[in-house]
Amino acid sequence: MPSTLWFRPAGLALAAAMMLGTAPAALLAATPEDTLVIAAQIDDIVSIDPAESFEKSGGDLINNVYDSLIELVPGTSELTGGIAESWDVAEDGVTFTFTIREGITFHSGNPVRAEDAAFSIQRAVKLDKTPAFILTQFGLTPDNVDERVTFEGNTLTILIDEPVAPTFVYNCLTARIASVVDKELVLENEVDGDLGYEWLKSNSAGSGAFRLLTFRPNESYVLEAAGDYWRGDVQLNRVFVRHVPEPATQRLLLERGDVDVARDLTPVDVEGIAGNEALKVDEAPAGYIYYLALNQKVEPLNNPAVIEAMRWLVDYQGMADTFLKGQYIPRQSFLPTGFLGALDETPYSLDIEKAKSILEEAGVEPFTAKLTVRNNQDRMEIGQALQNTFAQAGITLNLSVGAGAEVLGEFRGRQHEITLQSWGPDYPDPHTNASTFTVNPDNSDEAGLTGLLAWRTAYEPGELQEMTEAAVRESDADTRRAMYEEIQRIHRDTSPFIPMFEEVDQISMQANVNDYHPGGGVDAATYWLATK
Amino acid sequence: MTAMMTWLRDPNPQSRTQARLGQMWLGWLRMRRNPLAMIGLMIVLALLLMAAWAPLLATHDPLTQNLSQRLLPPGSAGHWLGTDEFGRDIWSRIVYGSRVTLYIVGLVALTAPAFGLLIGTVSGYFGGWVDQVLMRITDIFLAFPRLILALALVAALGPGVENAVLAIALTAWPPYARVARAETLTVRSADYIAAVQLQGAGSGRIIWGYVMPMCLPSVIIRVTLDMAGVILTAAGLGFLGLGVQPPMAEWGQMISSGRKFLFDQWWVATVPGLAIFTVSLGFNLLGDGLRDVLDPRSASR
Amino acid sequence: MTLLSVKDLYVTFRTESGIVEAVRGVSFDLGRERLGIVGESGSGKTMTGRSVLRLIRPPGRIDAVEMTFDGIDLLKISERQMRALRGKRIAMVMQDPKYSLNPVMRVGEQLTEGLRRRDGLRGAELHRKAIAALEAVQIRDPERVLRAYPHELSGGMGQRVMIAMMLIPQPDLLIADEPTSALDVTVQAEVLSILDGLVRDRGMGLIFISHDLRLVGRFCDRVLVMYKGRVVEELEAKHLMQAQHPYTQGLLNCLPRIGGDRGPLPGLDRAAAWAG
Amino acid sequence: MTLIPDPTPTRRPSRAARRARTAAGLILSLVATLLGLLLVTFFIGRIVPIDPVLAVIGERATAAQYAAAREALGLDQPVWMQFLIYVRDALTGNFGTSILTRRPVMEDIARVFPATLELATIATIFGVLLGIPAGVVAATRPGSWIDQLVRLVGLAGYSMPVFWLGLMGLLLFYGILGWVGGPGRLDSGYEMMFEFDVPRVTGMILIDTALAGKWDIFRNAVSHIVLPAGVLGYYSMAYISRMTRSFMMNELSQEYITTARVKGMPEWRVVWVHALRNVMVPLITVIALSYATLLEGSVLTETVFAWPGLGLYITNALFSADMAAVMGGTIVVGAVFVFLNMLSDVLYRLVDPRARS
Repeated sequence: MPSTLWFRPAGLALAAAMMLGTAPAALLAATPEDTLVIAAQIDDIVSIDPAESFEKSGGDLINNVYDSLIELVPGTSELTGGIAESWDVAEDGVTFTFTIREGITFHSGNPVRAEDAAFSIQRAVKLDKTPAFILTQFGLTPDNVDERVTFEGNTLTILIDEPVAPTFVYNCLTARIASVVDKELVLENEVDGDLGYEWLKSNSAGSGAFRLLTFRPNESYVLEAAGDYWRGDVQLNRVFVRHVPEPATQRLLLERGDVDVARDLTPVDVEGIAGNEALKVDEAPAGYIYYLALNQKVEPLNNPAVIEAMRWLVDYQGMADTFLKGQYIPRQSFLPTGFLGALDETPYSLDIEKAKSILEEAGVEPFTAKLTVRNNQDRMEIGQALQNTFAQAGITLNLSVGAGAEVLGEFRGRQHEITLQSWGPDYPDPHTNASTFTVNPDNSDEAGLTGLLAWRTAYEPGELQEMTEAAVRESDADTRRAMYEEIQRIHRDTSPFIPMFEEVDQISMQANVNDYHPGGGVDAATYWLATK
Repeated sequence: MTAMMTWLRDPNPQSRTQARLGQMWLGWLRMRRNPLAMIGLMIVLALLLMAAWAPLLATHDPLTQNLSQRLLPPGSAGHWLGTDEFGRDIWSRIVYGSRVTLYIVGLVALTAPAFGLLIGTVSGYFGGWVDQVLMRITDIFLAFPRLILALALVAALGPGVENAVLAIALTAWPPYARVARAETLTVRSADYIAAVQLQGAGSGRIIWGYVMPMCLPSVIIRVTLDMAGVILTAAGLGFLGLGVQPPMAEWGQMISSGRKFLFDQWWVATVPGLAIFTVSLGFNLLGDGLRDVLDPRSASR
Repeated sequence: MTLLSVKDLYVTFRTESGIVEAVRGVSFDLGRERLGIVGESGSGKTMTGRSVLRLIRPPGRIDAVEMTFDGIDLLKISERQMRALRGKRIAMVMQDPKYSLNPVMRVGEQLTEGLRRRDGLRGAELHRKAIAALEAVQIRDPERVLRAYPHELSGGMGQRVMIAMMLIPQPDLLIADEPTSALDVTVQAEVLSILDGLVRDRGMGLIFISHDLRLVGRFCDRVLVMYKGRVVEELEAKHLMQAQHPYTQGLLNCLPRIGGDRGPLPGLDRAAAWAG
Repeated sequence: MTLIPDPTPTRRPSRAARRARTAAGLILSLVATLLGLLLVTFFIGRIVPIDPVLAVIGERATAAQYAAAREALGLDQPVWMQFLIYVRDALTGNFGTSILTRRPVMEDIARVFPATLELATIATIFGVLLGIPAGVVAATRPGSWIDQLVRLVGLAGYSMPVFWLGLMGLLLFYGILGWVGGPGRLDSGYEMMFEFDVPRVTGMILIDTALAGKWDIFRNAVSHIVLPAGVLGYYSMAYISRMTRSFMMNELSQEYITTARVKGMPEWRVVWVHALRNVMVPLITVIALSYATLLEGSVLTETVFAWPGLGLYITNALFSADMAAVMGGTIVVGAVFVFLNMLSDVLYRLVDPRARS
């Protein structure tokens, strides 16, 4: 028995109190019968305009308010009809046609037409907001988009600049930027030729299962079932998403029955509610890859031996089993689970001796480097764990913690030494990650290719770049898969990127909530199937 | 000893020194009768000793991680206050954290009053438009939401212990300036200042050599009373991740990282919280006792 | 007959530097007469006056062999019974109306507080009594004064209000603690004559505390001279000039006389033995 | 963070200064202070190393998109020009558009401020109702156990990190005992009812629901505000009780107190009527000051309790480099400080007859 019994009473009272917390207490708040109440961190929402929205939480909203040309079967990465009921590509490999489903209406009552679909794509390209690259990578520009995206009757035609794997195009069209907006309603609210940009910041013009009732940035939004939905019956009348920043608070709300779903519980909280019969936890891959990027302009980080040694200095399994438990799984390649060509192998593990001998052989003296991380609990903890293991091989890491935009600014400006970053796919096609991790046409500072991770960390991908460009044109799925597998293996072993984890979404909810699809790494959340 | 005490308690002191020492002795007696102030004194002394003897008191290295020993409850073998999410010994981190706390408190206690003293004495000594301008600036800083200003400053300067100190100091100086100015106004017209002026001393020398020393005592009293506030502000900055950077142990930051374990591993956040509470209570009790002793207006009533 | 009898009164305070005795063994008797207590500041005269009302607050403490008022043992009765005596039967006028009147209460409210709370008077009756009390101290504009705040009154006016307030319940004993020393010289005489008249008319006992020996001599029947907490001399006012004690003589000599020599006033001789 | 208002209320101008102040002088100092606030906030906003453009465009943006967003934010202008534009706009009540919410900052503040006002008001009411009696009782028995207790409770309040106390309270009273409502201003169900069934008049839920007669929402709102207001109120109480004690000690040694005792007034009346009325005079400034401090102290409390008020708004903005919002919020808080100072001046005149003439 430890010699510290005297400390017990104080702790005991608190501990006893904690245990009581799991027992049903008198004052249980209940959520309204017909409403799904979700506690989530939604302060990342910058925009709710499909042409601009690019963050996770905004995607959930847009996915339920708008329909896109092509949809994913909820919970999978399988393509299914959206606004377009069928699609095809011509022999030339660049002319894509889409047949628009008849009989669907927008929330305004206007029918959904090919004209609306064409307008939506033209609008997104012309506004040229951040996610526009998903469309512009096919050669669409604000100047040519009116000619290349056309409609006739219920047929939409998109002409791209060069042949690529057709599934690549279709995958891109499931992205939220391809959501179809109500052309007439939007143009009614146009100010100074802004294509309804101001108006769509706080209003919606979709045909999805729900209409947007209220949106209070950083506080909440409420969706209301729009009526007959062409994909099936909407089960719950309302969805109420509350911004709750603290995971601990989300857990309290969930335990007290004040919310149906909590999106952001920490591993500790998930473990804490494990014994609670009234609650359950669903898991889905979140799609985010956590990686280290070593700036190749900085000595000795550009020494292959150093990079190699560092791969052996990360305690992948140790972290995943302890403070990251359940929410991060080791992943040592850049494609997340479920993507074409995704690799599950994890050849690297913590091996300090091996790392030391690699450094010794290469004649690398002990050195100090700066590790930049975002001021976020998980990342700071990963940073501290790295600090610990790196130190054992003589690499001193100084942690530099900053706000998201600050850390990002440093990375984009190529000012970092080592930075801990995460990357989520933009559309369910392997090219989304391959194109940024392995493509860097001009490694000079002046090039300013800030959108490319390879450029940001000054990495010259060499042959990998051609391999990626070839892979995106390959139309045979099996060949394409093998190409991505090879690209990832080379990248894993030679690039200055050290992929470490893939994030897993743990969604905690009341036991009576069913068919809530969080979307995972590929898609956004689907509310309309949920019941309770 | 008795002779010494009689000398100290002599109601008719023979010299300034005797009078002053006698006053201090009386103050000490008065404070010794205040049990709360004595508790405060003991807490502060304990903090000083803890910081000085940290390597002896700590049972583990505060930085060494051991993921297999993480989140052990208090009373576990070898970790009587338990371990944190990296398996680091909480007691050792608390012990080393006291150094950081003292460091911050010490630096703020040196910088903010110094700046306030400068502004206050210059303002009070010159009067006129200098006074107007400086006091207007002081007013602006007083009208500022201090906490928000400190947050914004650290956000601007970047997180880190020196920047946290700077931010706290920059928001804490105006009251000292006020106190110093008030003192200066009473000193300014004194004959001996006039005498020094007649000897041709420059304003700088007069302020530095004659005015500032007169203002020091009242400023120092204010500083003692403000200590606990500084500790809490520093902890708050640490809590928001704007203070000391990991892996160094700082109490506010320890609470912040223990926050997510609050429900299941309560000790990770509770223990540093108690440490902050105890230490700032100690400073508050001591400061309160000192105020009773040093401020004749509130004394013995 | 004896109204107040004090024997061997001690007032002590505990402080850090030990016990301080403010009053040390003071004894006197008082009938319905006017007794003056004279002494320099710190001589214990005010403490003596206040102990009669048991107004010494902790850490101060009152001890006496006897302290009776009209047959009531002031040392034994409860605080409640004491409260019944205060104001109703023993009253006190203090030095400076600027401090002794509540600055944020209208004069009327302060004046009638006792009438309302003790006697339950309300309305017209209350008003009439208040006016009468102010008229009794020769205030010409009582209506205005009732509505005024203390700071709106002159010193002399304030002290008249104070006197009126204290005399409303017709007390048997009035303690006047330096009632005029904060006032202008011209007003002093007026206030004194009002006080004099009222005390005479109503036949109450008066303890007149002052540092001004001549004034006391003019105004009182008997005089106690105090020094360092002790009574050093007690004598009839009319025999003041024949005072025996050197301290009393010293006090008398301090006073400048019109037509007297213009040399420096003699300082007070203080022999430690007097205090012994 | 520190909720300790200055023990010596240096923010309070001297009595002489008060008298000397004319209306014009007041307005002038108000303008000067606000301009100073504008300048300091603007300066801080400029030196923040966080790039606001990145907060708008996110990770994927190309260099061209970056440049376009930068221009849209007016960040391509020289700094002094930006300041002039900022001041000009601020004078017309336009503090720019928040990057985070994409709405005019003034609109945002008008929306979130009532929540903070409601919280700080209830907290101040707590602080006053508990702090004044505690301070008075302590002053009447200096050195007694009750005095020591009041002192200890007050000092404990001065020594506790507010975020800590808030978390503990939430855990105990909501998580374990279930006596109060949880984070946020209402339970989810009631929040939707409030959103759709209650007309917004003041933005303060307690008042709006009372006006609309929606007593079930009102009750729920009460259960939610009790804890955060209690936590903030504790700090307010600590401050008010200490100041009350010290003012009361001072008043109790005044001669008019003796007068009241001589008149035979019972002790409770001496203390609670005669002395307290005088104590209220300086106490008004203290209460105004503590109210202002609570507005500021709500920053961390609102974070812990997910209270959608100004404090939370400013903190969020700060961490996203949303400087327009930070500056707007800071200036509003600063203006409220100045306003409360003026208000306490006016109230002071009402309570103290000496200041009136």
